[in-house]
Amino acid sequence: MTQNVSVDDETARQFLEGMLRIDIFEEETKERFGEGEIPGFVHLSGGHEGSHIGMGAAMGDDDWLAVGGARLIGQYIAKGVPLPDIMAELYGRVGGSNKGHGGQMHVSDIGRKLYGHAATIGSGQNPAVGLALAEEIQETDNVAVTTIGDGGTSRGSFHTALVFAAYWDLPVVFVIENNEWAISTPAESLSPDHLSDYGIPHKMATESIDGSDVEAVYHTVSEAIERARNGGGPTVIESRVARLVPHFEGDKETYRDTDEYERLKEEKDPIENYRERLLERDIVTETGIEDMIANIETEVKEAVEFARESPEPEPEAAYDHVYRTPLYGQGENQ
Amino acid sequence: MTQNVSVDDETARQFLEGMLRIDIFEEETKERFGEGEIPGFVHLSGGHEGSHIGMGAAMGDDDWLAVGGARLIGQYIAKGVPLPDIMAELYGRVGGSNKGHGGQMHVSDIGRKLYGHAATIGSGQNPAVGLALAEEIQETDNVAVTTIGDGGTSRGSFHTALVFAAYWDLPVVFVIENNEWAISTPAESLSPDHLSDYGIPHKMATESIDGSDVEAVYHTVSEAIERARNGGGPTVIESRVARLVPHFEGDKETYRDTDEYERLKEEKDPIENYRERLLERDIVTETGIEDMIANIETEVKEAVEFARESPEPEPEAAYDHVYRTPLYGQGENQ
Amino acid sequence: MTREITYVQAVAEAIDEELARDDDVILFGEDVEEFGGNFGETEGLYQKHGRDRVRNTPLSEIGIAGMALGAAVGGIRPVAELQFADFAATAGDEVFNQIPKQPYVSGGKLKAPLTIFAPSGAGIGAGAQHSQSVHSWLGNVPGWVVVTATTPYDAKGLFKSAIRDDNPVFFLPHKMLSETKGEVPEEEYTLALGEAAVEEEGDDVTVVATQLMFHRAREATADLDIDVEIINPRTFAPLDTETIAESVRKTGRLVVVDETVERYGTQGHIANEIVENDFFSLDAPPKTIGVKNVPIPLSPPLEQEVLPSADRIAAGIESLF
Amino acid sequence: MTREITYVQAVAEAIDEELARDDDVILFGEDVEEFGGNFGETEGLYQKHGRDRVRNTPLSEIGIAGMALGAAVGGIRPVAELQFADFAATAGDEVFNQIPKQPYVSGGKLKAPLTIFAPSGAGIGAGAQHSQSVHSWLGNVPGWVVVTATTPYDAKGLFKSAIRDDNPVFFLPHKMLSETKGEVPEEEYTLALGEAAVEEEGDDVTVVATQLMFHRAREATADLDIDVEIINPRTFAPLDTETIAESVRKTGRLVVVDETVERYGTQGHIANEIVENDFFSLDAPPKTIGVKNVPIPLSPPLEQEVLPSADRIAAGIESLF
Ligand SMILES: Cc1ncc(C[n+]2csc(CCOP(=O)(O)OP(=O)(O)O)c2C)c(N)n1
Ligand SMILES: Cc1ncc(C[n+]2csc(CCOP(=O)(O)OP(=O)(O)O)c2C)c(N)n1
Ligand SMILES: [Mg+2]
Ligand SMILES: [Mg+2]
Repeated sequence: MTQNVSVDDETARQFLEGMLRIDIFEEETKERFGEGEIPGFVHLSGGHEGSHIGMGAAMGDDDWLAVGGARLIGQYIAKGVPLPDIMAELYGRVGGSNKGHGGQMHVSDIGRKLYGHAATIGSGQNPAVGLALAEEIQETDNVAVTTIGDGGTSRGSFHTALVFAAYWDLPVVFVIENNEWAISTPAESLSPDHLSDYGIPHKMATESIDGSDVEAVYHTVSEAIERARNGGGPTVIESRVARLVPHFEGDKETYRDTDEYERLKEEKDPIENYRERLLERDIVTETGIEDMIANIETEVKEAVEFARESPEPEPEAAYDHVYRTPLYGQGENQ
Repeated sequence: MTQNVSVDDETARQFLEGMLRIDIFEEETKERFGEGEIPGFVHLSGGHEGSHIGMGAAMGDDDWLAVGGARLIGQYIAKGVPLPDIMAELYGRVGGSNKGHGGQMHVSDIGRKLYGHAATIGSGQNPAVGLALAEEIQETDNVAVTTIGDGGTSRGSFHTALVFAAYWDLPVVFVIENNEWAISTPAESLSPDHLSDYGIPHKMATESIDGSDVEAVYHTVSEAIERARNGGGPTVIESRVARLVPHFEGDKETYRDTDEYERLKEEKDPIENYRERLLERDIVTETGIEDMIANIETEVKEAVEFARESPEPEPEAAYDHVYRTPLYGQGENQ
Repeated sequence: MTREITYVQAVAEAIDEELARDDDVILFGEDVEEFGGNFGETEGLYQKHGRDRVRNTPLSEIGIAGMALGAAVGGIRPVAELQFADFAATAGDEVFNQIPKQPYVSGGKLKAPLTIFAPSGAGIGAGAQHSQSVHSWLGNVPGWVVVTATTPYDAKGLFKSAIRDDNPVFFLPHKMLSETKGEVPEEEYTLALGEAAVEEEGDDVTVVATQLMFHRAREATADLDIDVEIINPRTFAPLDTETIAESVRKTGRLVVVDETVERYGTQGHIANEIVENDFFSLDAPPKTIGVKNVPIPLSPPLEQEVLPSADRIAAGIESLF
Repeated sequence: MTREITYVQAVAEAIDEELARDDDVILFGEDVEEFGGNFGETEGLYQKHGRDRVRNTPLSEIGIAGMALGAAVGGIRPVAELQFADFAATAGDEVFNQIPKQPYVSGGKLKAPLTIFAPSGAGIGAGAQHSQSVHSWLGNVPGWVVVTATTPYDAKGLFKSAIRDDNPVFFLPHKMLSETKGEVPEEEYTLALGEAAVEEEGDDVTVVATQLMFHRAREATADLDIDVEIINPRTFAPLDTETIAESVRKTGRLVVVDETVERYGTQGHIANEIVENDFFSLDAPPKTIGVKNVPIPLSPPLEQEVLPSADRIAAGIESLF
């Protein structure tokens, strides 16, 4: 079964490269975490790379991404946050995107219109509605894309965001990354045929796609963004992917069926599949891919070096950024 | 346009009587509130009487009602809470259902399986799921019915309750009393064609009915309860009614269109319509109705007398019921 | 030049003026349009500023607070109402975990210049979930600027500053004060956030009180033969402990009365700040007064029992002498 | 006879024994089945008690807490987990407005014998929204019995009592203590709710500390030449002030160290209870120690800075002499 390549060759190569960048960055992250260099939790994106890169490519630089779910690093990369900023943040260093105040779950880059996660699953959707409202009020045609996992759709906050987005027909694209698991709880037990069906009562456009196919994601998110940009209102997209990694590093995944897991790794690895697709069509060559990988490995190595060399924050920095001071009028003579 | 009467004559008369009881009780409540005898807020049910009585009649004594929305008094009456208990609670007296701790928004009567409102709109649905779970675990065939207004359906808590009810296929009947208004905000601005459509993605049974027709409500809720009792899972019902009263006493309703309001009072008064329907079919006579009214007026008068004579709580009673004491193990020698 | 207005008028004027002054300011919440808010606090604003600037929302506090957060990050200055302060908890994740923390976890790179306001306090028979004073919850969550209003002057001047401030501000008018009247300047003014006000000077005892409790404290002291200094903290987070401490250094005595629940409420913390840092300025242990550890009951005799009364405040003051 | 187990084993054993003892007890929450909880706190329970008694829920804290409330009113004794204590706010309406108040507003006619438990506290680099100590919030909301655990002995004995108690109980283990070990009796036991424990006797100063702070306090005092009495309040609401007061009457000095944020946290209130009611037992002003008014940052040097250290506790104790 050969699949067409529906984008131009350059774009296709960028897709592959983007996915590889996530993969290589994350493999390194896993190593560094294993060596005790990275504090806190680490959640990786294996299996989601196509969804992340397809979505990121569909977005304009001025469109907001309000990240959600637990597969975050891939999304940061897809939105264009420089690898050193991300890695240094994972390390909790001053050179990190958030100066070490945030860590892996919180990378945010307002300049690049990445709205960071508040680390409570399902916390990005209402802010995304607000971001879209802000753009509308400022009379831009920028949109807000927001991601959430299958698990997160059970939270009421998600549904309320749908209500609000529909109420004012705001330019929001809701992307549900359904990887079949919320930690150990299978999405299969949820009632909807497709989680994008949650958009139906709101009369939103809904789509359910194979999210392991980077091009499918790219096209579907592009259309949704286009619609939102042109005043066509919100869309709910279910991007069906496989979680090819533990929930977080350290999760033993005793709850997963080994055969099924192996099958998914075979069949639903977005990078492997796309690689073959491009090779088959001579859009890339093996050496071309090796070069890509080598370049990315260098990038990633530099990111690690940057992170390692970036200083630990001074303890007193813990007291910074609680408030912007002085408060309004404070210290003035009234 | 004559409508059939689809229940036996005795039931029909009880429906009319039940609705009149709500109406007369509430008219008296309004008066008493106007005279300053009732503290706090008062929200009346005008226009919802058919929905309340039809629902109440469909329920067994051992089925839970977790009340919601702001039209509560009619529901208390429909669930069989004695009028003196309700009135004394409105007065904040010791003889009230809640000893004056709760008031109009909180009447609860656990013996009669009325789970009281927590006064935050949309707070009853997840507890209703829990009540249904408790019944299931206790291996009864009792169900939980829960009400919410059109406004309340925008809260995420409602949607989460749908997720949970569907997840275990619990015997819960969600009744949405869509009276077109959440205080001053029209339900019309919400996207769904019918608010019961919110059940669709969950593959629940859904119904949208004319809630001002007591019989329609009775039949629809009966069916839903029957289904739930027999393991058929949850149902979402939209009961379309008109709010023929202010949001609360004191609301000037400047936001309503006068002509439309008059039209609704003409067309959607569940009591007036049903009265005529029964008269036309000779199921009741004018004198029969007069007798009913006279009897109810006596009941209501007695309820007011009971409330007035019931003592104000002693101030120290404010410190009761915070905890059941002693706490476990407390005061024991370990 | 001053003129007399009511407290809710002051609230409405603050929003009105800020809407007029700054295009980035918008107002939204449940029933803020024609209805004008449960206490009249948004009356007339919709008619004047239109539906783009003044928006009814669907009924969801999570939606309101979450949208405010996003809009603020996106460059707008949202002013969002929750109909009752108790609903801070109804949007709990947004109010406790998201809004106050997102600027911090971003390392200061993200700005959330939003204002949420919500009528707080007891006294109108609204029951346990519509009567709470929540500045103890909010003040315990670093990142919020928590502001209360005691007079129309406060309400207007502090709310305007709240809207202009670049931090997330939670502004808490008190519903029992809605119809009270007071003087405000004819001309535009704002009041500093983060600064307590010495409302009455006195030499014998410092009473810290805000909102309704301020008025009850004043009532309590009217008949006492004691020279009371009354301090209105205005902002509960950050807290201007220095102004309180300075006063106690003069008076030697401290009463803290506030409508939050006493256990882990504001009172003990404020008193302790003085005890711990200015112990030797005290001639007597401080006295704290708040809602005893119970929810607010509906029935008026019960509600009045739990709400600190002028008598209880007077007795508290006298107990220090 | 005793045996040594870890703190999370103690948590799991408590649930296990109560599930076995009482058919009305059920456990639910996110990932409580095969996964066994983020820290292993529900490991093995699903296999033993089956899916009717031990249930994974969909991902919604509102759903979990709301369902627990209904199930409790309906005659069951639900034990419900929130994966992190911070998520008390994520189910904010249920946790602040519904569960603790429904028994009260019903005039005592409704009973809600539920237990919610949630790992709390900082120290594992989990960031601002997965590291909070929330007993100040919960204890400020009348109606909750708020219980913490400091040792495996506490964790098992207190949790079992929590499950048996007829009030809504919020039980807070500390995630940093998960793998610490301690002795528990071979035989069945429970520990009284609402009673503080004098963990170490001493004559010079009373230190009030719980959870991780208890262990840091002990570490702090190991090298001090001061005879320290350590009191573990165990239950933060209602609070057993009498046991603390009794101790201070003996020692004359008080240090309160707790992981809640200092502003309107537990510390000031506890200290003030003694100051206000037992002033003349004090030889020095009390010292309070908590998380300075900041969210918990991710980076370890920052996190350790804001979390009271043994050194800071030692310095606090010494400052009283
Ligand atoms: C409100 C909230 N509840 C629970 C958690 C703990 N938690 C973190 S990730 C996760 C599972 C999320 O599943 P899903 O939404 O499907 O995202 P995925 O991990 O599959 O990307 C849970 C329960 C959380 N962070 N926030
Ligand atoms: C969570 C919450 N938000 C807001 C309110 C204030 N409030 C009380 S009733 C009401 C409108 C409810 O509308 P709807 O659900 O349609 O019920 P109805 O009043 O029409 O019966 C509002 C906003 C509340 N009590 N709880
Ligand atoms: Mg998932
Ligand atoms: Mg309505």
